[in-house]
Amino acid sequence: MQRYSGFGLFKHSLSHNENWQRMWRNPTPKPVYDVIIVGGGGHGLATAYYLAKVHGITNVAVVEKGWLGGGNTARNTTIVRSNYLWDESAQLYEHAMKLWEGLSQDINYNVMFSPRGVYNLCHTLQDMRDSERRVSANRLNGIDGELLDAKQTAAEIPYLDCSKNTRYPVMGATVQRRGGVARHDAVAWGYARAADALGVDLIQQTEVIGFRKENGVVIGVETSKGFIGGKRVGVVTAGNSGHMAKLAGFRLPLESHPLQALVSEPIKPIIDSVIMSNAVHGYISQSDKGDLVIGAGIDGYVGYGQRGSYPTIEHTLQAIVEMFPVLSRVRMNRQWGGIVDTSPDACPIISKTPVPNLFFNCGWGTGGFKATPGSGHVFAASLATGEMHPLAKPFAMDRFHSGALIDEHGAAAVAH
Amino acid sequence: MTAINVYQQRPEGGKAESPLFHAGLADAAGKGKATAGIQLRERKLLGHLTIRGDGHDAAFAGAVHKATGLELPGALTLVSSGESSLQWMGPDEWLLVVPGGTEFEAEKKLREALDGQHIQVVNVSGGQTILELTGSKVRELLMKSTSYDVHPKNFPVGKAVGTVFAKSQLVIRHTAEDTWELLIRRSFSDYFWLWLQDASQEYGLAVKA
Amino acid sequence: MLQIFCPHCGELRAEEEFHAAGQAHIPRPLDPNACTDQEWGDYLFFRDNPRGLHHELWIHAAGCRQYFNATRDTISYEIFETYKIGEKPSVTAKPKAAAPGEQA
Amino acid sequence: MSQINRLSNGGRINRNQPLTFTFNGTTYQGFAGDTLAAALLANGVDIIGRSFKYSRPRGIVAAGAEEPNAVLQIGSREATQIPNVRATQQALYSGLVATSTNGWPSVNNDIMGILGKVGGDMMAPGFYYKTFMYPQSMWMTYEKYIRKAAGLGRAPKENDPDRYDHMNQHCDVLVVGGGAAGLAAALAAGRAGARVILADEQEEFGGQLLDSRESLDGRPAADWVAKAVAELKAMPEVLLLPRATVNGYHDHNFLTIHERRFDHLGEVAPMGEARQRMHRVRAKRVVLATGAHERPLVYGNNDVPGNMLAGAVSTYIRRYGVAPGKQLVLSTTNDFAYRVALDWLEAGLKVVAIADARGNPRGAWVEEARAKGIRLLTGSAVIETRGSKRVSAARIAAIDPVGHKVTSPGEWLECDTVATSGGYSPVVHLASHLGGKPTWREDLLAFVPGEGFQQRVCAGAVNGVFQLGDVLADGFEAGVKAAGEVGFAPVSGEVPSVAARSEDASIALFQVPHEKSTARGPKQFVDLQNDVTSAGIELATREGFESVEHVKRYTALGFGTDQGKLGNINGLAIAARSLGISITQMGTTMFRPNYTPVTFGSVAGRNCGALFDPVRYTALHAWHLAQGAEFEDVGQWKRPWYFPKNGEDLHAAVARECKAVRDSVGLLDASTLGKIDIQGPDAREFLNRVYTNAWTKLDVGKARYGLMCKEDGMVFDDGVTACLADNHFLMTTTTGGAARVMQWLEIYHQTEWPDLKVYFTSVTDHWATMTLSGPNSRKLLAEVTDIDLDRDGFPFMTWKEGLVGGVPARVFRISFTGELSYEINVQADYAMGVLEKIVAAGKAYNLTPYGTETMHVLRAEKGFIIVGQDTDGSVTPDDLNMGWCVGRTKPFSWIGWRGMNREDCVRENRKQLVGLKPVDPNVVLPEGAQLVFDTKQQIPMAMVGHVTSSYYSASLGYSFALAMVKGGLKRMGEKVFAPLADGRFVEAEICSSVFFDPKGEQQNV
Repeated sequence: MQRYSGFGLFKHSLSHNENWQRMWRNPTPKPVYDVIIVGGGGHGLATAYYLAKVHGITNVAVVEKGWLGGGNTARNTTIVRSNYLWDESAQLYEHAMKLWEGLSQDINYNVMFSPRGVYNLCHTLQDMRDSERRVSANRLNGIDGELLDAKQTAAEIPYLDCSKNTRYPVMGATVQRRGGVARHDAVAWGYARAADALGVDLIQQTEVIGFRKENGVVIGVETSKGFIGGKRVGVVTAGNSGHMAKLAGFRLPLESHPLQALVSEPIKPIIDSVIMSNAVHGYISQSDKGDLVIGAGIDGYVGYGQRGSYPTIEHTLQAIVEMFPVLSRVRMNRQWGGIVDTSPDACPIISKTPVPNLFFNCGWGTGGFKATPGSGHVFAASLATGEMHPLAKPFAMDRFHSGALIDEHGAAAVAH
Repeated sequence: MTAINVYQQRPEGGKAESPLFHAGLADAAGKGKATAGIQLRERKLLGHLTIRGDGHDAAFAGAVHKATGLELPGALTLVSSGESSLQWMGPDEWLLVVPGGTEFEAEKKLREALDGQHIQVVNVSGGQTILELTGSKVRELLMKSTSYDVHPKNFPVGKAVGTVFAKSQLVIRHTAEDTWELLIRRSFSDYFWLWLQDASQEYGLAVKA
Repeated sequence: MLQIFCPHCGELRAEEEFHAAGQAHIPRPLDPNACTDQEWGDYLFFRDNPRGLHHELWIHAAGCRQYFNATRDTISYEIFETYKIGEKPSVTAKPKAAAPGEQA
Repeated sequence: MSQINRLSNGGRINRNQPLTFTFNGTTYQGFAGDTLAAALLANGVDIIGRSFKYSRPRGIVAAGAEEPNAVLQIGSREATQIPNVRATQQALYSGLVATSTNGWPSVNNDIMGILGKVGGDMMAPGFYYKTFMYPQSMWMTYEKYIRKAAGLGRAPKENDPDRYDHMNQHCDVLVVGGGAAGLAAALAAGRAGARVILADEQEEFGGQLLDSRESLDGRPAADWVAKAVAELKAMPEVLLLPRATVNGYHDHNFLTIHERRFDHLGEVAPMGEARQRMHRVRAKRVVLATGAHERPLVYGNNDVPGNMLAGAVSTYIRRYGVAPGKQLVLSTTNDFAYRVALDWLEAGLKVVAIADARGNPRGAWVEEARAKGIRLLTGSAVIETRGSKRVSAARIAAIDPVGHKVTSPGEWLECDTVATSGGYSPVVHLASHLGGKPTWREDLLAFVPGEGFQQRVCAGAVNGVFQLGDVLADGFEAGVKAAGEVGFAPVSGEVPSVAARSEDASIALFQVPHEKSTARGPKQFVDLQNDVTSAGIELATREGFESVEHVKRYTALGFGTDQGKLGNINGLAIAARSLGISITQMGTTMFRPNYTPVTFGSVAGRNCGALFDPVRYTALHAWHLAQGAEFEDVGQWKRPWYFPKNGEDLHAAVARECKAVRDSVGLLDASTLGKIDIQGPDAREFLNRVYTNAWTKLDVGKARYGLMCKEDGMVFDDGVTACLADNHFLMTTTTGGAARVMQWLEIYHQTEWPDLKVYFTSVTDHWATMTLSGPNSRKLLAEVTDIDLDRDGFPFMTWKEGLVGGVPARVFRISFTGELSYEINVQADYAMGVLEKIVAAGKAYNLTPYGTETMHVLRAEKGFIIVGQDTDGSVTPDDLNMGWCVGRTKPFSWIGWRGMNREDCVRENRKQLVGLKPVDPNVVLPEGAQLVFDTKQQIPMAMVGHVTSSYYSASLGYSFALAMVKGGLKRMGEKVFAPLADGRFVEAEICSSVFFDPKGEQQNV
């Protein structure tokens, strides 16, 4: 792998950038792999990378029906935080957070992880109670978190309307200062490049259309370009997980819903952190290019169209203007939708399945991006050993039968 | 009638405050411009009864007719006679509006006529009110507020629909060419009043007594 | 914004008047106490979540407040029919070839 | 103030109405009818801004929505600043203040520009992914500087004084675009009698007809436009919307139109008017007549000011009477662009040369140019231009027929304007918003709309039809078709005649070749706003970015405010060539709303501030206001939170209110609780199924508390339900849960148990509810009622009818405070009168109004839960120690029973609701605080529960709390600790959750 650095950049500029190498190969699939990852999004690519890097398993294929990082990885609002309520999810997301903090150096690719602070606004007394509960839990779990009152909130977030004139006046906020944003595409590309360098085959434009089983045990995947053998198969296909499960012969406790987002035209920096509000239902940050990046709500019906309902966009911008009235003259440039696989408790499913050697990592709903490194790391460990990583264990599918749900609807931010 | 608890809920006389009492409509009445595109009047303190029953059952329709003198209306329609009106609200639900103070009599009549049938009659008079809008710009005002098509081709006189309005819900009734009624819930009435004032700014709004 | 035909009002109405209520035709087990945890969990949480034709439950919340069913394509969002509770869907296979537009 | 580039005649401007404006602090003059861009060009302003990455000087390129450079800040005062206005779409008004958005100290002399020149090659696509990584701690510092360069314009720092609104529209046919095709379609549909909306983004209808060289019916095309518009205006069912951009095409033929009602008159709307309006349109059919955007050619230094789109130059000359230079060079691949040379010549200016990439063009306009003596170089193109702040010369050279190689050294020609045309790209944006993939047509060298879940007809240039006569015919046909499909038979009317014009096919040329390799030659810009070059695109493909989306994302191609209108096709053609694949294989990126950006304000409409969300008030709200209440938001309701007196804070007021209730009597407005009237012979059975407890034996006249669970066995609402008659019940729900419970009852009734004879009707708003609570409540009530309040005749958990304050009332003797309490329900219209009588009588008893906070304290002292505060959706009745409320033997398996018996719900050591008594009676535990058993442990600590409710009790004289604690019910007397943020541990003893009057004597007095 060609190492990236400031000096390298200078050197290449002297040769007019004509000598940069490919970031990843375009390999022909081998007949059989130790592990096949279905889905070349951030989670799948991270899984492949950690399989190779941590577990030394390099005979790995990532099979992607479109282009790398082309699903929710390319469509999310890039927020990274770990301030979840329950121990199980807090530990999983904090595991991811720790990996984020050294990720650029680890994979020699600047993913622009920028811990500029994530604020969750409180507008009601119950918001304040819930926030105290969450921050208190975070602190005892070793995760940074502070609860601010209205005055502190106003002081820390310029232009936020903290007056009494709003419909739901701001009463306070929580802040996780280690939280922030990262560059979503770079995460996929960085993991892809690093995994490829360790020998992982990234197979794009190849759709999985079935799972081949022998004696009930999965032995590979049927694809649009033929059969690929695999000793273990990990499926990481987010919104399409339900479809994959159907191909494998079982159902999941998931529904795939459209989740929308939008960006403004680029404007001079005005929002320096990530600000989220459950009660008025919107969240916002600003990219390094100057676009305001705004998350909209989720639509109430199953939808695979990567587009959602217009009223959802209206409600979101009403919320943004309610929070930041100075933004009403700014323009929305572009809106789009992702397909989020929502689970009943707003927590992921990282699990064995009824089919031996077939593993699923799904159900991240609206919270997938922030977990990318952690998700890949624990899923890689599970695929490497065949036994679920301790952090993944509570997220097994059987919780939907036993009732041991981990209800994170509150902490999953904008009430989806 | 022991199966159901029915009683006169309205006092004789006494202080009554309609949902928009505190909006000061009475003070504003007559003070707006004569040229205002929207004229608004609260048809307040009427008797409102929700009637539930099986619309497919001729006995039900017949009994309602007998008690009210009104034909049971079908989907999205409103029939009226004098001060009373009967509106379809859903496949098993109608709203009877009668002059204020007569709702108890009306309920008793209905219960008598419907005796033996599985029905519900509920006095909801205190919970809702009717805003009557007239004027040349009412349609525009409605278009600002609801995604339902209020063009006369789609919304002729005599039609009534429950729909979204601003960020809430209400029932729109088209009662005469330039006259529309909004049936609103008491607790939302200040919100709708504020909305209507705001949305009619460019047309002018006059309150009628 | 979808446009949905309410089988009770007999009209097309804007999606804002409705709420989606999930997959249709999932009857409550007649004897819940006879269900194993597995069966009860399946009833509570496990769904078809199909890419394509979907029978789903909606309520005309701002209108007649009635629940009804719809057969909808989850990719094209085309609604093929709506029908009252207790009725069976008449569209159970996609009437036309798979539509474009799913990809980014 | 001379307009050096203004032609002495021509244009659709009003020369009798001069308008003064400023740009970057200098005052200029233009005319009514100008766009800001036209006025700037008229005044000879070359540099309009600096580019994003390299800070190169940039000028106006286009005349419409595709303009990438002239993106300006507008506004004369802070609150009305408007960022990122395209000068080409902004009508000039008197007093307009515009500034460039980049460039320091000025756009003409910019320091960053030097950096751009020397460091250009270090800023290739993706350079930031490859550096700024070391050391890890430095990224935030690097990023601080990167962010300094971010953004174009700026948001105002003061709140917007303007209003915005929405207008819901319904039509048979929506025609998008008011050019030749759109006007024709609207005429056809309108004549047929359809409800038609015609929307166009420009100041006036007509599109290209307004600057066309061609004539209709033998007269200037603009004359026909006026006639057509007049005919449309006379049709009652036709709505004409100029300055209105159809910006989004959503599912089921729902489209949004962004209408700028006052932007052409100033930066703020007149009083009472909405500055902009979003039309939310449901169209049975849509005619897309969105036209085409001209494609520029990509050649060396094609970004120097003076390089422009050919059609734009024509537009400025013919529509605005402005020639943006003196000496023109045209580089083209097609006939249509020749009009610019002819227009330029007719304006009395010099056409230096035309370079035509084709070998032997012979169309009518080509011949006309030849005939007029214009120098024509065929098989050639402009290879590069020269000039720092304005083009000074262009090099034209011969190229091979496929456009891959320069075949002669060519010659440098002095000029100040280079107009280029590489062909025309149909505006397929809206046609693709639902995911429809545009189709590449090699015969047209253009993408045309593909299939896409839209009930639409495309007409004119967007459809790949370019000749004016064909465009009109296509438009009329589309209008007939669209109206016909929704039931309107065509009605004939006048159709203008057009003289045919011979035209030769154009040739494919995107990136003009250079002798040097792309990486080493002069920069060729593909996307001007984002400084994306052809070298950058080639680099992306070299590094393995092969999908069009990857190329876009890696290079930022098409990411700008113009969304790639100018550059995308060239960019993907260059990428395809670099990868050795066809343009069809390459495909386009996804088109998403918006076509052009729309203000947040217009999307939000008037739903902001007080109208952001409905506010619900009770019938007694005015009285609460008069008492000086502070309010709490509970759902959409405003409920009195507490009633401060004489500057009391929350705690003082609550202590006083609590004491008043415990000592004498208090008054609470409980009207917000959900109330549902339930009638029918099966009402009781229904209650048995939806409540956890049993209802079979509740007698008429009595009331009972009930819990509701979802099928998972988790508590989701509670309340008291009274039996009014055998088949008649009144259910109460929580304030926040009212609508939810109602819908929940309906779904079970409608879908699961339609056979049960029962009806539900919400009466929440019908009844106003006043609660009198406290030992003196009976005495007080007795003074205003005719109901016999005898202790035994009207016992706890029963209700009676009678007059209260002269008004018929239902009075429920139930209690949420543990004190003797009466809930008085009257028809809401009469509540204020009743209240006034109670208050008057209450003076003798120190009747004290109390709010939700006091209610919370009093109920917590009794251990009564608040659903949503003490529960969180993961709590069963047993967890709440409310097993007494679970009908374990009810015959029907009611909702929640099976769920609460799942493996995890019956395990040992679940969290259970208990009371907590802080060891220090003056310390109030924070609500939400987590609890631990062992303070000695390291982080992460084992958390065993959390505080759900916590108060200081004036009547008890100590602080107390309710909490969920692991196995708490078996740990009575044990200690738990709440570790606080400041490092302290608050120690508390686990105790019963009932603190006050555990035997319940007070409420039974």
